[in-house]
Amino acid sequence: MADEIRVEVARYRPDKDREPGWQEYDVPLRTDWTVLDALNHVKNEVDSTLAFRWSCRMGICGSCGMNVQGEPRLSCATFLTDYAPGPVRVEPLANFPVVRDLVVDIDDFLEKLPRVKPWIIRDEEKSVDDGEYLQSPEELEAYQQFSMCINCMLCYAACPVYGLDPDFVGPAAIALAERYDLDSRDQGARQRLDVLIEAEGVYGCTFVGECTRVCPKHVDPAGAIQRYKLKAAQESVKAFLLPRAFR
Amino acid sequence: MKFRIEPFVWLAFSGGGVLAALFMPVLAFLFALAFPLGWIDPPSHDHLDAIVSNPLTFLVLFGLFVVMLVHAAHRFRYTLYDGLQIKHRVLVGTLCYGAVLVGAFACLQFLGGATQ
Amino acid sequence: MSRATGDDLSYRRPVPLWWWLHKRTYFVFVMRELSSIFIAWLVLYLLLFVRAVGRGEAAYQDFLDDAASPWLVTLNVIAFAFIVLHTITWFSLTPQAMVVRVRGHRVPGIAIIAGQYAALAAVTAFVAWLVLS
Amino acid sequence: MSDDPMVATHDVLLIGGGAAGLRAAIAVAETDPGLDVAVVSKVYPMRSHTVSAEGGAAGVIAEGDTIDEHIYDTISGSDWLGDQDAIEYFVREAPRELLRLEHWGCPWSRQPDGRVAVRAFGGMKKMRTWFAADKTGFHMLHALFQTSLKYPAVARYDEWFVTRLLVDDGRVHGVVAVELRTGRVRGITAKAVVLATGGCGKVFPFTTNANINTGDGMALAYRAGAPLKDMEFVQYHPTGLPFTGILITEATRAEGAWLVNKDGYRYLQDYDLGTPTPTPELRSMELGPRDRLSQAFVHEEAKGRTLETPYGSVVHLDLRHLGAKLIDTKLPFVRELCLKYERIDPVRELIPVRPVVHYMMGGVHTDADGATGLGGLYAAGETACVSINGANRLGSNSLPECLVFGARAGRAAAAYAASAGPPPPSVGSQVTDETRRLERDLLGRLPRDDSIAAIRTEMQTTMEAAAGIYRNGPDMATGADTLRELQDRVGRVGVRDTSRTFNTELVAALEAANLLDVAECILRSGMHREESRGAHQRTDFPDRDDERFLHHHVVTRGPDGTPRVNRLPVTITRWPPGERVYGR
Repeated sequence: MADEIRVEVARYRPDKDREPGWQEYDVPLRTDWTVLDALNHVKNEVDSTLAFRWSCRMGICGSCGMNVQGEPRLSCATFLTDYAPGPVRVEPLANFPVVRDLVVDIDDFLEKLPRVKPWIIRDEEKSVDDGEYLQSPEELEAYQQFSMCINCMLCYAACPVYGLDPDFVGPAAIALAERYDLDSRDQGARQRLDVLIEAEGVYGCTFVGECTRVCPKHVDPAGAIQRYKLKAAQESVKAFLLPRAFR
Repeated sequence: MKFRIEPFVWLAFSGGGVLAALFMPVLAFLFALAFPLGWIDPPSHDHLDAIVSNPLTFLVLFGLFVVMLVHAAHRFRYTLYDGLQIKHRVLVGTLCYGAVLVGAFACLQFLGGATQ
Repeated sequence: MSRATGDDLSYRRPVPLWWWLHKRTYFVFVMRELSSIFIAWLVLYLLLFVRAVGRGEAAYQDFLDDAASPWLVTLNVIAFAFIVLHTITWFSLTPQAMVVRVRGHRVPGIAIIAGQYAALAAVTAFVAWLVLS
Repeated sequence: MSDDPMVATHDVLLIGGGAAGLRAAIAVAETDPGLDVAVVSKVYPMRSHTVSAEGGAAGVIAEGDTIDEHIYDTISGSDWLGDQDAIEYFVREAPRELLRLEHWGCPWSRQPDGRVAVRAFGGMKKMRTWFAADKTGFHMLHALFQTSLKYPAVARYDEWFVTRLLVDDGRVHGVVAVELRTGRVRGITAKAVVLATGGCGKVFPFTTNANINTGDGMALAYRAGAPLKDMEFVQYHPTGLPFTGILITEATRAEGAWLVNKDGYRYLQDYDLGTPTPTPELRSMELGPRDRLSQAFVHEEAKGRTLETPYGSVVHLDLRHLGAKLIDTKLPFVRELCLKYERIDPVRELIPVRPVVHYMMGGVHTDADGATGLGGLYAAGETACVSINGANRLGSNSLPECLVFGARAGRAAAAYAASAGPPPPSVGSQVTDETRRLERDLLGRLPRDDSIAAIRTEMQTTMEAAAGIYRNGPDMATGADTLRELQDRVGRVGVRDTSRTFNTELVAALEAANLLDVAECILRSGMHREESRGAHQRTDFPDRDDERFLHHHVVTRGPDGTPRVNRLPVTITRWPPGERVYGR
């Protein structure tokens, strides 16, 4: 194995560049090194001006999403050796505006997230003095998969619908809506449905399925969205087609 | 609950997708390939005529075809939006679903014509 | 949210027109979606077929002869390939869209897929019996 | 927000968006919905390091468990340096806080009957650790973050880096912060400020801590005149993956994993931690406290009974006898991490582990309401030192600490803000001064041969050599001298990146300065403690010395910028100092 690998990094410095360009760095190719380690090597030893986000380096904080060789990945969990002999192309996550170098603007997601009301909604709140809401392991399992989302935004970067129509609520936010809908403690499904039944809600999705394929936590947002479509359709049929007695 | 048309269209789209997946392979294989190419001897005219002139066949085929057309139109509409990035949403929608109406009328005509 | 705005220098990358040629999975997706054209075509073809049957023996024979012409056969071969793509992709995506529970336990995706192929076999057998018997 | 572009105004500011910060924000919003509260964080809240906590959160709920037992475990775990009144508040309020999080949607693992399940944990005599599989911190943080979204009163400044507290006449009136996206420096005034910026693991080279754990809140308080407390106590977690330092949770051992040396021998039995049993025994062997287990590793290494790897010596964590089913239901993240980062499957293979810097027992000195002594300044979570952790924190006490003291600090800050007046006009000039400092000193300075990365690396190796699991006076003194030189260098180093937009090198420079201040406090406090207690083990003073050192160290910044160490009594209520007994 060669002892170096070339990393091609997308650079964009808004005060200097009119559009993103490429910069190449040769970094040591070590079996333990991830793409993130390579970027940190560059930042610490070669070029301290390279900007990227990272924090936990254990695949749980969701900061370090990047497009590696065209594929949205957590750079802390993507090993250089998988791309040997190289070069490896590292770009900011697709579909988001680029703030600088590998840093993208995800405020759009943070603005959309509260719209789907991702919190427990109750008709009547139980007092903490009365203990926990009982929830069997089976009831927990019903929503567990959708509670694993780390908001890393890889699904948005993979979603062509979001790329073409930024109004689309998007995979992670809908998966989180589904997470609360399926939670036995929650009674807010109707409120969320009213948000997601809109054209830019679940029905904007064309089930490309890429969100699920790139999700590092196996959340299956595509599944969540299709189930939501079915749920919204069932509820609509009940509300507007069936005679009152059958609703 | 809010009324939106999307859930109903989607339901028809999905129904059409299921029916197309189940029925189209055999129908296409037999009528578009096997019979014209003589892989299988085509059934006699009398036999087919007996089938298509049955009112039940009319109902089944009419339902099947219209729902499949909705499926196709709905899907094609999004293919135009996303695949070709056509931004004229209203125009594209009108053309696609309008084509379904024309198709449904054709079904009525052609299928009805065969049912005597 | 108090994000300062006004001096936003963020770069918005345009989506290329042929974005779906850049990645295999995107290409397969667009092909899957294009199956819709061929479903519409086959509906039309079958309608014409039925009409020909309704117009009598001679019209039926003429239609079969026309359908054997090279360009129509080519078109129908392509259409059939897209139908197969539609059926395979539709079946394989169903478990994601539908959660089926039997006695409280979630039916595994593979069982749902197998069930659909069983239904396909039944429909195929019924249609073939009806037409060929 | 005021019309003045320089200054935004809120009633209460939370610095940091992890468990403590978000819990405090919600507490403020619930205490007084009329208050305007804002969370300022250098990362989006869901990136905060709470997200990495794995094993669980302790709270007395199980039948047969008692408040007193949790108190006693915590006190003996702290080697009697925890304040017993604070520990009592903590233990009494933890279950309610965990229940509240249950009501907010935290997916706690359950018993078959639907009640919350608890597991064993190191140093705990009863099963009392609530858990959400082995992603407890992740689930808590996201439940808190998502719940915080329903309070419109909670504003957020995401990716704003606080560089300074605005102080006037012994009272804090807000902060100065850099908006990373634009590079703009702004003053944000508030009647009360709660520091909740987490720990400072990045003082060391090998740590479970995230890149963001740079002791920012501690340094901010320290420079503003609020003392730091118990800074000599740095927790090594006994089981980190070599090279990455990724934590393998204590929950593995709670579920029955064994620590074995290169001969496959459960070596903890040689270090007064009990006798091996096939199933886990509470407060014994692998379920001993973290300080004792990490110390045992050093002895094992000295005896040549560890294995050599390119990234230092290791022992093995053996999960193989637990079986795939238990691992997949209760420890799925451990399996995922091992497969991804070590390319080994713990179902079939041994996990190489070594002690790794994990947690800072010390922090900003506060009372049980998070008050620091500076008017209007509060602190909670790992940034703070109440102290409930004393010389050694027990695993699964830190998450409930964030909740209990986050809520307490939030309520206290809300009460303070309701009565405090507007900020004095003098803070405006402080904002101007700080803007000038950042632009002239850091961005305007010519880069030299030196670099921030080089300074940071040297600090980390210095700290590892001087303040590791075992320490001694001369090494700490040498280390402290090196840190002085590094302080000098960091004061002169320039930033090569001159861009205003998302300047991560500028952030790194500010963080390096914070880390150095914290590092100096650690070493200075350690030099003064001439005994061995909990996580502070000195080869030159190997025994605990209650006569001379049953007290806290508080560090303040002297006029020359060097740390001054003073003493503060430990609060002892019902549990007089005794021997720490594990496994017998």
